[in-house]
Parts: sequence; C-alpha cells; structure tokens
Amino acid sequence: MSSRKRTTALAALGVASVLGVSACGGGGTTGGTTSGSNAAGGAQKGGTIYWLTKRPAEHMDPQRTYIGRDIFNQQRLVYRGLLQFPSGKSGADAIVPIPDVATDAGKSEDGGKKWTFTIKDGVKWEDGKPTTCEDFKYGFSRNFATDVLTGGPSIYPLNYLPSVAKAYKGPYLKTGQDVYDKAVTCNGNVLTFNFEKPWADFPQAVAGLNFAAPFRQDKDQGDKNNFVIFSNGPYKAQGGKWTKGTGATFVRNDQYDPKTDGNRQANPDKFVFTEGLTNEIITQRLIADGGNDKYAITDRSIPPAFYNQITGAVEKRATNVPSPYTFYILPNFNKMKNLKVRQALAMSTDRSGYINALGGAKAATLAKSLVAPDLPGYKENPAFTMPPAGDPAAAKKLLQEAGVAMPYPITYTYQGGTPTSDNAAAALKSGWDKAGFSVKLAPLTDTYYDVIQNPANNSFDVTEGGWGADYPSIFTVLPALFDSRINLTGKSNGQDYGNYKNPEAEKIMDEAAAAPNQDAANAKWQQLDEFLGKDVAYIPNYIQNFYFLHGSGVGNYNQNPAVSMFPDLGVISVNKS
Amino acid sequence: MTTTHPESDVILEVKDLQKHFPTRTSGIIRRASDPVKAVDGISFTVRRGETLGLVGESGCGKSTAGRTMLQLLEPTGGSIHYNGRDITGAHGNDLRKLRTEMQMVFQDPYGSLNPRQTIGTIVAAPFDIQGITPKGGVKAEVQSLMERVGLNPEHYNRYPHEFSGGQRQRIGIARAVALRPKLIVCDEPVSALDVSIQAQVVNLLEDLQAEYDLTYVFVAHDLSVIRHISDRVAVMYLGKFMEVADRDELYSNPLHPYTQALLSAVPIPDPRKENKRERILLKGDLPSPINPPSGCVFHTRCPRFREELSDTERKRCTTEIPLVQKIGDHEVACHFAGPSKVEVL
Amino acid sequence: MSTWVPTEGTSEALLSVRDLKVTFPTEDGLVKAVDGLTFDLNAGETLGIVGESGSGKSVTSQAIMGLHRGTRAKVEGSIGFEGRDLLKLEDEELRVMRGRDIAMIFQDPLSALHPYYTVGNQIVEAYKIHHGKTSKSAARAHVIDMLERVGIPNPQKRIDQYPHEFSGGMRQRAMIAMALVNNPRLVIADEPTTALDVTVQAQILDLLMDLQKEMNSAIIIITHDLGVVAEMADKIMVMYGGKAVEGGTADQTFYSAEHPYTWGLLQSMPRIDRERLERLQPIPGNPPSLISPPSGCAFHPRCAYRDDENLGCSTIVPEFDVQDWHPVRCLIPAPKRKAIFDTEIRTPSS
Amino acid sequence: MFAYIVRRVAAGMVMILAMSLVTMVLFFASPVDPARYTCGKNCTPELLEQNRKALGYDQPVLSYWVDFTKGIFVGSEFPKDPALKKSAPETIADCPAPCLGYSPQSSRPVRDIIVEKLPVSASLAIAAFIMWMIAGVGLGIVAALRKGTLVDRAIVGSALVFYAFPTFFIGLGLYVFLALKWGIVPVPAYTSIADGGVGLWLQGLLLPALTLALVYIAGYIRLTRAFVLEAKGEDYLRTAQAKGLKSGRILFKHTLRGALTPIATVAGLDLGGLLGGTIITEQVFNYDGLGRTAVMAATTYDLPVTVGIVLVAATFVITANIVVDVLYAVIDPRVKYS
Repeated sequence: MSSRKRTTALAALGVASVLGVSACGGGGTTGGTTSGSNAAGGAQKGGTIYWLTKRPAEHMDPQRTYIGRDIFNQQRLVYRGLLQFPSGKSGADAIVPIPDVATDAGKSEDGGKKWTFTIKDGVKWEDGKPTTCEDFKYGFSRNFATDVLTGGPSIYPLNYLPSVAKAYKGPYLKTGQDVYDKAVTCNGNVLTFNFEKPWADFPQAVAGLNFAAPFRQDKDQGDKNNFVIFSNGPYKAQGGKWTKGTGATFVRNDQYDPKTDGNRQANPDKFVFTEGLTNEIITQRLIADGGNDKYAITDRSIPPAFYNQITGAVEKRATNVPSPYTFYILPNFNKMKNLKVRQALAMSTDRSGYINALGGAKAATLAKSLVAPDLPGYKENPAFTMPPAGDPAAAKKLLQEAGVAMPYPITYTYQGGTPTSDNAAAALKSGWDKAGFSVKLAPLTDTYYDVIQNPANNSFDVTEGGWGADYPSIFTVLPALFDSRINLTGKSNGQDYGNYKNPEAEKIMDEAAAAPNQDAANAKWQQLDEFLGKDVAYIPNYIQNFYFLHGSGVGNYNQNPAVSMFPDLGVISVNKS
Repeated sequence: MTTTHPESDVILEVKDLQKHFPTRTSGIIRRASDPVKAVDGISFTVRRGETLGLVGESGCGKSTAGRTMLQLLEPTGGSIHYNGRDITGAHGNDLRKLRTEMQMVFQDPYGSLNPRQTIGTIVAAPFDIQGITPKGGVKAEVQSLMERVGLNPEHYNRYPHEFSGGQRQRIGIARAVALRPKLIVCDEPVSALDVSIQAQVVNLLEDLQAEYDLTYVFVAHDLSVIRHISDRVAVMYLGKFMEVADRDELYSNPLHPYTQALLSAVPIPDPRKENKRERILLKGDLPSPINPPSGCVFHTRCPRFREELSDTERKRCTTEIPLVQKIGDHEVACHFAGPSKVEVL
Repeated sequence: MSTWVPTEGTSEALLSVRDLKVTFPTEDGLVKAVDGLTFDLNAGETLGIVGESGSGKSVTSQAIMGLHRGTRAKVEGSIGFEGRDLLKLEDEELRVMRGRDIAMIFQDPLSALHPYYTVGNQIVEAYKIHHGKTSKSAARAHVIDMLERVGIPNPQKRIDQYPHEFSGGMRQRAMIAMALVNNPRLVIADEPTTALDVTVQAQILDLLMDLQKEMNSAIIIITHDLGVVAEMADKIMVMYGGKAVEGGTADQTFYSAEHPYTWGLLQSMPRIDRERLERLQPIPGNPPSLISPPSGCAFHPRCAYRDDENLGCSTIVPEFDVQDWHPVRCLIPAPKRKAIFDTEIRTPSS
Repeated sequence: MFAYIVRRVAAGMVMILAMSLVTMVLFFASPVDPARYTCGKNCTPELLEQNRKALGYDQPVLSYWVDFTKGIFVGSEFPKDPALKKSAPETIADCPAPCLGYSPQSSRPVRDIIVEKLPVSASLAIAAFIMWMIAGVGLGIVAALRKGTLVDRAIVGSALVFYAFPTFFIGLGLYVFLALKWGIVPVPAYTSIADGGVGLWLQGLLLPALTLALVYIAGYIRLTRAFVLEAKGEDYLRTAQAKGLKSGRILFKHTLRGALTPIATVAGLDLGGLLGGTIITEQVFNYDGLGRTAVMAATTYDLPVTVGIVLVAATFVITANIVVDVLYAVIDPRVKYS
C-alpha cells in the first residue's frame, strides 16, 4: 500500500512507529551507508538473510506494487526490468539508471516523446523461457486495467498516454487493443514507447517503479496474481508466491545467468521475509542478536523507548540515515488568504520542538524544503529563513503588519490519538500562540481525510502532510501536491489539502514538465519550490530518519538512495564465522 | 354466575379453578403437549374472618392454588370472585388495587426478602408501590408494624441476614399486613421454622387475624398446624379437592379414604397411643399430574378401592370422576365415602 | 432400665458415649457444638435424640461416625463401640468400621446420593468395600435382594436407575438399603423422614422398625419431631444448646417430663389428635449462642420457671446426673418439677 | 436428543447469518472509506470509484449481504463481471460453496485464508488448553485438598499474579527473557507438522501456548478449587465417607466427578472461544493465525476477511455451546434434552 493516507499518517504517528511505505527513488548528495566487515566485491556467497518487518506487503504483482521497500526488493531478487539502479553505490551515483534487461539506458527521440529499448538475449524466466519484448509490451498494457489491477502507479503511464487510456481498458477486456498496439510496439527485440507528451525522466521512472516490468501473458490471472511471483531474477519464491501476513522464502533461480546482469551480487543463497512483527519485538530480537537473528535486517526504525539500549556493540550495528520522506505543514488557502499571516505562521513554527516530540535528532532531521535532499535538482528553499525553533517575535511583527485582529484564531487539524502526535502538536501550538495566534488543536482519527480532503470543509486553518517521491524526479513531488488542475475536482482536493491554486505556479510546472532535458527541468523545479516557499504554500518540517539495526552476521550491509534508503539486497551477504 | 352481595359473609368465591402449566413435545418442531394439571377444577368459598386450611402432600397443587387465587399466577380456567366482584384475569391497575386487599406470606422467609434492602425498606414497599402515605409518615407506620409483629423497631435499618428465621417470617408478615388487607394467603408460613419458633409465628398470625379482622387461606402440609389454625379444611390430591369440612369434623370423622390415610400416617407424640394405632399405609407413588389416573385420581393408591370394593364398584372408580357430594357437613369427592374401619387418630 | 448409664467402667452396651465434646474454631470464636454428652445404647434398642436446629444432635452422630476427622473440629471424650474407643482408632481402622459396623441414613436422600451414579452402583460400592472378595455379580445379586427387602418394587430394573429417577420415598428406601447392606450393628438415622410427606414417612418408619427387628441393630434416630420418637424410640435424650437436658425412657419423657424445655416442646406443638383448646404456648426467645452460651443454665433466658434468687438459674450450671435413672439438667428440685408437670403441663394422654 | 441438536444447530445458523449482517452494517456505516486503502498513492476520484467497485462496496449493504449469503449456499465467483468473464475467464476467481467471500486485499477467497490460518490458531488453542487443563485443574485440586495451608496460598497467590498481568506482558516477558535474553528456548515461530514435523511444531508452540495457558491457569485453579471445595461439602460425599470408602476413591470417584463437570463446561466454552483465534498471543509471537489475521483485516478495512473470521469464530463458540450442553447430558444423567 502507499496511499497518501498512509504516507501522511507518518507525520502523525511519528517517526518511531512509521511505516516504511511510499515509492521512492532518491538521489543527490547525502545518504548512503555501508557497514559490515566485508567490503563490496569481496563478499562471501551463501547463507540466509532474514528480513524482519511489521507491515505486510500488499502486492507482489509488479504493476500493482507502489511501496518503495517492495519495489526494490522485487527488483533486486525476482523482477528484472528494462533498467535498474546500481547496487551498493551512494549519493547521486546511486540513482543513475543503468541497463538491466535492456541493452542500454534507452534512447529518446522527439523531445522525449519516443523511447526505444533493445531487449537482451539470455534473460530467462524461472521456467527457462526467454524474457521477450512481447513480455514487456504485455506487462506495460496491464497498467490500463485499472478496474482489475488496483493500487499501482498506473497514473504515470496513463498521464503520458491520455488518449490510449480513454480507449484501452487493459489486456483483459481488450477493447481498444489496436490503439495500444500503436502506442507501444515490438519490432523483434526492439521495444518502442510512443508517448503523447515528452517524458524526459522516463528512465528514472522505469528504474524507480515496476510499472514497466515484463509480464508473461500465459501466467496472467488478473487479481488472482496479486501475490504470485514469477521470477526472471536471481532468486525465486518458494511455492511461487508470497503469503500475506507471513512473508516468503526466496531461493536461487537456476535459470538466472549473472552474465546478463553484472549489477546484482546475489550473495546469500536464501532470503526469508517475516512480516507482521511488532517494532518492539524486531528491535529486541536484533539487540539480542541470537540464533538466526544474527543474519537479520529490517526496515523498521528503533522506537525511541529503546534509544538508551543502543550502546557499545549494539550501536555498531545501528544505522541512522535520513529517509526519502519529508513532512510539511500547510495552511488552508480557503481560509488563510493573507500572505503576511502565512508568513507569520511559518516564522513561528517550532520545528525543533516538533522533532523533540518525535524522539529528537535520531528520529528526524530538520527539513529545508519539501523536496528531499537526495532528489536530483534539490536545493534548500531560500524562502524559509526562520530558525528551527521559530522566531515568535518576528512573527508577531508580521502579524501586526498583516493588520489582523490579535490573537488570530486558527485551528490546527492533525491525525491524533497517540501521545507522540499530541505532544508534537502541542509544540506547534506553543510557538504559534507566542506569536499572537490563538491555536485550537483538533486531533482527528478515522475522519481525518474526510476533513482535510473535503474542499468544502473549512473547519481547519492549518494541517500537515508527508510525501516521498515516486521516482527520482521533483515532478513526482511538487505538482502532485500543488497542481490544482490534477488535485481539485470539486468532490475532493486530492493531495492539495490546502486547496492551493495559483496559475503562476502552474505555469512554472508546465515549463518544467516540458523541459527537453533534466538540467533545464531541475532549474524550473527550483524556481517553483522557491515560489511556493514565498507564497507559504507549505512549511518544511522534518525528514524522517531511518534508524535500523542489523544482525552481527550480516555482511555488505548498505542503505542507499537507489533502494529508498532501505537495506540493499543487491549487495548484502552473510558473514560466515 | 352467581353474584354475592358485597356485604355477605363470603369474601372469596372460587369456581372450577384450573391452573395448567404447558409442556412441549420433543422432536424437531416442538408442539404443545399435555399440560401439567397442577390445579384441576377446584371450587370453594372463603367466609369473612375464617381460616381455610389447604392441606395435601407435595405436588398436590395447594401452593399453586394459593397463588392462582391471588392472581399471582394467571388461572387457566374457572373464576374467582372477591367480595362479589369477578377478579379473574385482573391486571394492571385493577390488580394493583386488589393487592391492597389481598396479600401473601411465603414459606421461605429468607428467599422472599431482598437481601440488599433494609427491613424498613422491605416493610415500606407496599406503601411505595401503592403510592400511599399512612398517617404519621411511612417510617413511623413501619416501626409500629414492626413492633406489632414482635420486632424491635430500632432494627429498622438492618438487613435480612441479621435476623433469625422466625424474625424474618415476622418481617414477611409485617409486609403482608402493612396495607391492612382483608385476605392473606399464607403459603407454608411455618414449615421452615423450629418447633418452638413455629408456635410463636402461629400465635402471631392468630392475634393479627383477630385484631385486623383478617381472613386466611392457610396452605400447609403439616396436618397438626392445619388443625390448630383452620376453621375449615380442604384436603387436596393431584390438583383436586378430596374432602372439605369443618376442622374438628374432618379430623374426627374423615370420610374420604385419602383423608383417612393422611391422618393415620401422622405420628402422634404419645408413645402409648402410638403403639396402639393401626396405620393405613398408601402403596406406591404419586401419579404424574400430566397423565392423572382416569376416573377418581386417587383410585390407584386407594386402600378402600384395593381392599373393600367389588369389581363392579372398582369399575366405577376407574371410569367415573367422582363429583363432590355433601355428606353431613362434609363435601367429599368419593363414590364410596364413609368412615374408616380403623380409628385414624 | 436402671440408671441413665451404669457406673464407671461397667458398661457392656454396644455404644457407650462418655463426656463427648465437639468444638469448631470459627472467626467469631469457639463453637461448642456438643458439650459433654454421655449415653449408652444396647443392641436392638432405639435411642431418639430430640432437639431443635443447633442443639448438637447431628454433630453427635457425625462424631460417632468419625466424620469430623481431617476437619478443624476437635472431638474429645470417648465413644466406646463394642469395647473399643472409636476416638482412639487409626483412620484406617475406623474407615473399615464405617458402613460395616456403623451405618448412617441421612435426611435428604436426593443430596445424599451421588447424582451421577446409579443407585445400584452406589450400593454395590458400599457392599464391595467391605466384602472385597465377593464377585461383582454376587454383590449385585445381594443388592437386588436388599432393594427388595426395603420394598423397592422391580429391583432388577431399579438397580440401574439414577437417584433422580426415584421418588422421594423410594430414594430413602434405597438409602436405607445402602445403610443396611452390610448388616451394621448400629444405624444412625439423622432426620430420616423430615424431607418426606407424611404418608411416605409412615412407610419409612415402619420399614426401619421391621428391619431393626430382623437384624437386631441398634438405632439412633435424630429428629425434631416428637411424634417420630414417640413411635420409634425406646429411650429419648432431649438436647438443648449442645447438652443433654433430659434423658429417659420414652414413657418417662412423654408422661413425666421434668425439664422445662421438654415441657416447652410438648406445649408448643399443635396436636393433630386433639380438638383445639387454646393458644399454643411457644417457648419465648431464640435458641442460645453456642459460642457464648448464657451463664448458669443455658435455658434460663427462655425458662418460665426460672428462679434466679433462690435457685441461681442464671449463675449455677445445672448438672446432668448420668447415674440417675431419669437425669434432668435443671436446678428446680425434683419434687417441684413433678408437681409442675402434673398441674400445669398438659399430659399427652389427657 | 437428536431433535434438540437439530434445533440448536438451526438456531445457531440463523444467528451466524444475523451476525454477518450486523458486521456488514457496522462496516458500511463506518465513516472510513475502505477504497482509500486499496487505491494506492496518487489516487484520483475516478480510481477511488473503481477501487470501490472492485471491492464490491458500491452496492447497498443489504444486497452485499444477500450476495454473501447466497455464496455460502451456492458458491460465487469474483469479480462478478460478465464481460470480463467472457474475455478473460482466467482472471475470475471461482469460490465454490460454502463461499465466505473474496478478499480483494489478499486476492483470494476468504475460505482459503481461513483454512490456511485455522491450524495455527487451533494448534495454539489446543496446546494451551492441554497445558492449562493439566496444570490448572491439577493445582486447583491440590489447593482445595490443602485448603488453608501454605501450599494452598502459594498456588492461589502465584496464579493471581499471572491473572493480574495482561497477556501482552506475560507473552512479551516470556519472549524477551526465555527466548531472546537467556536463550533457554528458540525464538518461537510457527512450523506446521507438514513442514517441520511434530517436534518443531511443538517447539514453536511452547512459549505462545504457555503464555495463553498462564492466563487461563489462574482461572482454572480458582474454579477447580472452588468446585472441589463445594463438592466436598456435598451430602453425597458424607455418604461416601460413611460407607467406609477409602479417601482416594472418595476423591476420584465421588468428589471429582461432581466438581469437574462444571469445569468441563467452562473449558469447552473457553476452547471454543479460542479456536477462532487468540489476538494478543498471536500478535506477540507473530503467529499467523485467525486472531492476528482478523486484527490485520480490521485495520486495513478488509471486510470479507473480517466477516469470515467473525463467522468462523462464532461458529466455534456456538458449536462449543452445543457440544458442551450435549456433553453435560452425557456426564450428568439428570440432564435430559427433548
């Protein structure tokens, strides 16, 4: 799963209990961590790695998978696509797409509208049949069956093929098949995508998501396939499927030929995934480091209650890195129409108080933009100059300049119900109150999204959100949250909870999307971010940190932006003592 | 239906009273089957100021009869006239008003008192239910009642468990007489008490009867107590009256073979007399009230039927239900009523 | 009958109880349930113990059976049975005697029989435990015979029925069959007919007397019903507050009763065989506390004839002279007691 | 008796159908839109509508229930889309009777999920049941026989300690100390007999079953103790003693037969309740049984799985009730059903 609901819930639940969800690429300059006694390259082969987690995987169907963790685990173990991100690299190097089943990183023509890939020979499915161009074409067609295959990131292919989407309902109903056959073609082993608008970062999208993964038509059973795993990668699932609530065991796929790859190290013989554990149990097991837990890894952060136990030898097995998820505070533009008032709000936002409530520096890092630092084109947003704890005095001045009656009453609506979320909200209230606001806290539980996604509901002045990029492009961040044309439909405000609607901002978005190359696009995105900052469309709050433990027998342990800062299974190994 | 003038000396007139409890068949769909005929057609009158004793062995229907005549159980058939007024099937407000005039004293003095209520509350309950405030207030009235039945009025705030069995029965009596009823049905009021205490309660009931001009229907299995307290006695067997007569007449000259057997079975606290007595022993067990014997319900155990009758006479007993006939001052339901051949007492 | 019990050491009675005391510790204090009881019982004889609830009559029977062993009750004195003191026996020695030499009939046969086992099962068990070598079929045949003797019709069928399938009277018959199955020398019947209807009571009492004649057993019948003892007992012991207050033959007790409590019992009972004369004469007040009994004579607070000044009823504890032929625990001089009985107490035969 | 059982079973079935309706009505009345949970991240109103349709929540609750009930008796198929069935029959999931619905979140018929998870819950329940019956009843008898002594107080007291602690704490305590910190037992994980043999199956069951048993033991000690003490006061025991029976026979034949009958009743009902899943224990030990699945289904708004488990659990409880009542008639000859 990776609904915005869950993503935003992160903010409310706090870092410690947050679910590692939401698709993401990453990139840029920060993250990346490697530990373990074996350096990459010299890793031992064999052994079993145990992945312990809480949140069950919701899909194993590549076209339906939208959770970063699951996308990259699928890519590293079982699903080989056209392109991939390199294993074990750090920083910006980690998110440069490299060929996988394609012979190269793709060629674009027509200003990014036409993309062609050539399919390698020798990449076989687990039953020994070759992975063909037709498999890719068929896999891509499944994105259009939105009524059968729910939950996936089909919005991207549909966005770039709007007229196909109108005519074609996927490979099951087959209506409009001819239209699709023109948009995506196979000529021998050459696969061509004919998009209706330029898609400059298509390679990033292909490597960062699995919507373009190949799929065997003879194996397709629609929804029934959801947890079936049919591999063309180095491993295959025992029993051919994932068991929801339990997990799965992956063993080596004898049809995999490493010579066709060169990226996945595929060191362990076996991967065992166990889902449904609690964060506390995972942490306790990893601290204890007994039995098979010596070879265990996780995607669950250490809860703050355990921070004082992470010392000595245990501390050496802990990693703390910023995740790709950024959390922000946003004013409701239906209510807070005065720019000065919004500026005063931003100026008095006590972000360090908020982070302390979450568990401090180990739990979260101060955000300087809604855009995550790993994304290509990231730049600190120059509009946000306020100190981490806010400046109530300066804010008060701004409020006075705004000429509004003080105290200025506002309602802060957040997803509450936990002590952590309530403490965090209290920290915000205290800062804002000092500046001359009069803050009413409105914690909501089940009805949270009914309130903040309802454009007619003006009960709140301020709320919060959280977001991670779907693939390494700011396109998947800012327009998704602030483009009124895709969000505001009358019935719902989509992800634009603040009902932000600004033609000037949208013009910049269009220019960025139409940019012929990534550098040009990134310059435009930076301009957009600054514009949004000046307009106080959002206030960057914090970046959630990943604070993971791993077992003492794990070698080549690496978290990097290529895999959304989760443990990279492409390089991991077992240290045999 | 004859109506009696309110001023007449008949306070209660019961005609052909029936109380049947339904039973169901076994089987997947359960249909109603033959009912338990706990009370099966009894008729009698109770005169103002008298005590009518209702006696019989367990299962004869005497308690059910007592409850049905007070409308604590809804009668299956027959009619009940109180002071000439037909009260059969009275409910709601009518019934509530009737309760001011008709009350009940129960056997188990502990079971019929709410253990979480104080004595004051229990005795005051009739006033609350009827919405009556006596002169001088409820508390004063209750305390005077307590005093009257031989309880210490200072114990007003105590709970039932703090009292002995005899005292609890006094509480039950105080509650019953609180509204100055005209008629009280006493259901085995002394059978749970020790001998010495039993006499205290019997005396109290007699005193109250004289003082408040009460009429009693006294239900008991103890023939000695019944003889002591009753003016007239009705003997019940399997839901029917066997014999009704004035007290001393019934005990000294019982005409029904069942009455005779019953009386002869009671041991007398007099060894010499006891050694000389000859018992009329009943054979076998009480038949089921679901399928009572045909004809006379007593014939299966009747010593006279067994020992004294000819085959043709027996045929009559097994086929013909005996009607109540008047013999002297007795009303007897027996085809062959008559004095016993042995002295029963 | 001579004295209540013979002089010390000369008793040749089947059962010879001397100064029996049973006490139970409770939260409120020590309950003296039985306080110094002495009596004898010969084979073929019936002793009626009469008293109200709390008088100690049932505790006495349980003490004889040794049923207080293993509980917090303390039993003192001696219980001689065929020359052996039951209180000094080992548990196992006493167990072997239970049911074989001394048997018991309880008040409520429904609760006294195990609801989950057939009547036959329970009686066969009672027989087999003391006749280990008897085969199952022989034991069963014996039990069927026994059921027949106690007047249970169709015993071959009834033996395999459960207690709840028996009527009250039949259950008590079965209970009697169980008690008598081993031909015990002594049968203790604790209120054996209280739960039964009069007509059934008559049957059961008749049965007990017949069987006693047949087996020459001694019977202790415990009851509150003077009618029952009048019918059954050769001698009677009236108990009050854990103590015997009057002991004697049945005639002595009914026709020349000397204790005011016995008088009270006789006076307070309504009589079936008599026309109603006047009000009942109840014994005023309530039974005494067994934890802190009244000082002096335990009955004095309820006694109509007490004389504190001259006799010291409230201070002096009256004796029960077991060497007397009609012992009475009363401070009123004997001639005066006789005079009161003759003039004020309605005699049963009057 | 047969007629009685037929009547009870019929009444139970009606109750189960009524429960399914109540569960669905409550679910449909909830303000939460379950389609949001399946829609994915960049969800649009159109996608949301498609999701709702795929989930089957676009119809009124009553027709949803009628569909469901029909499925129980005649089976069903998912999705119910004739066009799709015609063009791509391989995508239609067949769900033969008794069909308990299809979980779109798990992409499989609910019955398959239950068949998969039930052995886990049942293993746990039965293992715990055996533990607590042996320990609870045994200690209860000892406590009753030694009433008032130090032994009695020690047994009742220590039982109370476990009784006072929430299951979660007991489970976590056992898990962390016995398995993780001290390593006395292996980290518990469920292994089916088919996968790991009886040995591994039992090994995996040890801690979770112990946790569950500890919670129940206290109750059974108290219950057994009370019933044995009550039975000891019964007149029929005095009779048994008066017959001259040996104490062992009195205890085993006469005392326990009466005392353990009500225990059997309670035990049957408790076991019936547990077979439907043990939420906390399964969660603490990550046992993928019905209890944990039910919680997961409830938190992800997976109605079919929720309803399915509710019904299975209810069936166990109702069946246990019937079995216990019938058993009662077997144990106690006084009880007769007609």
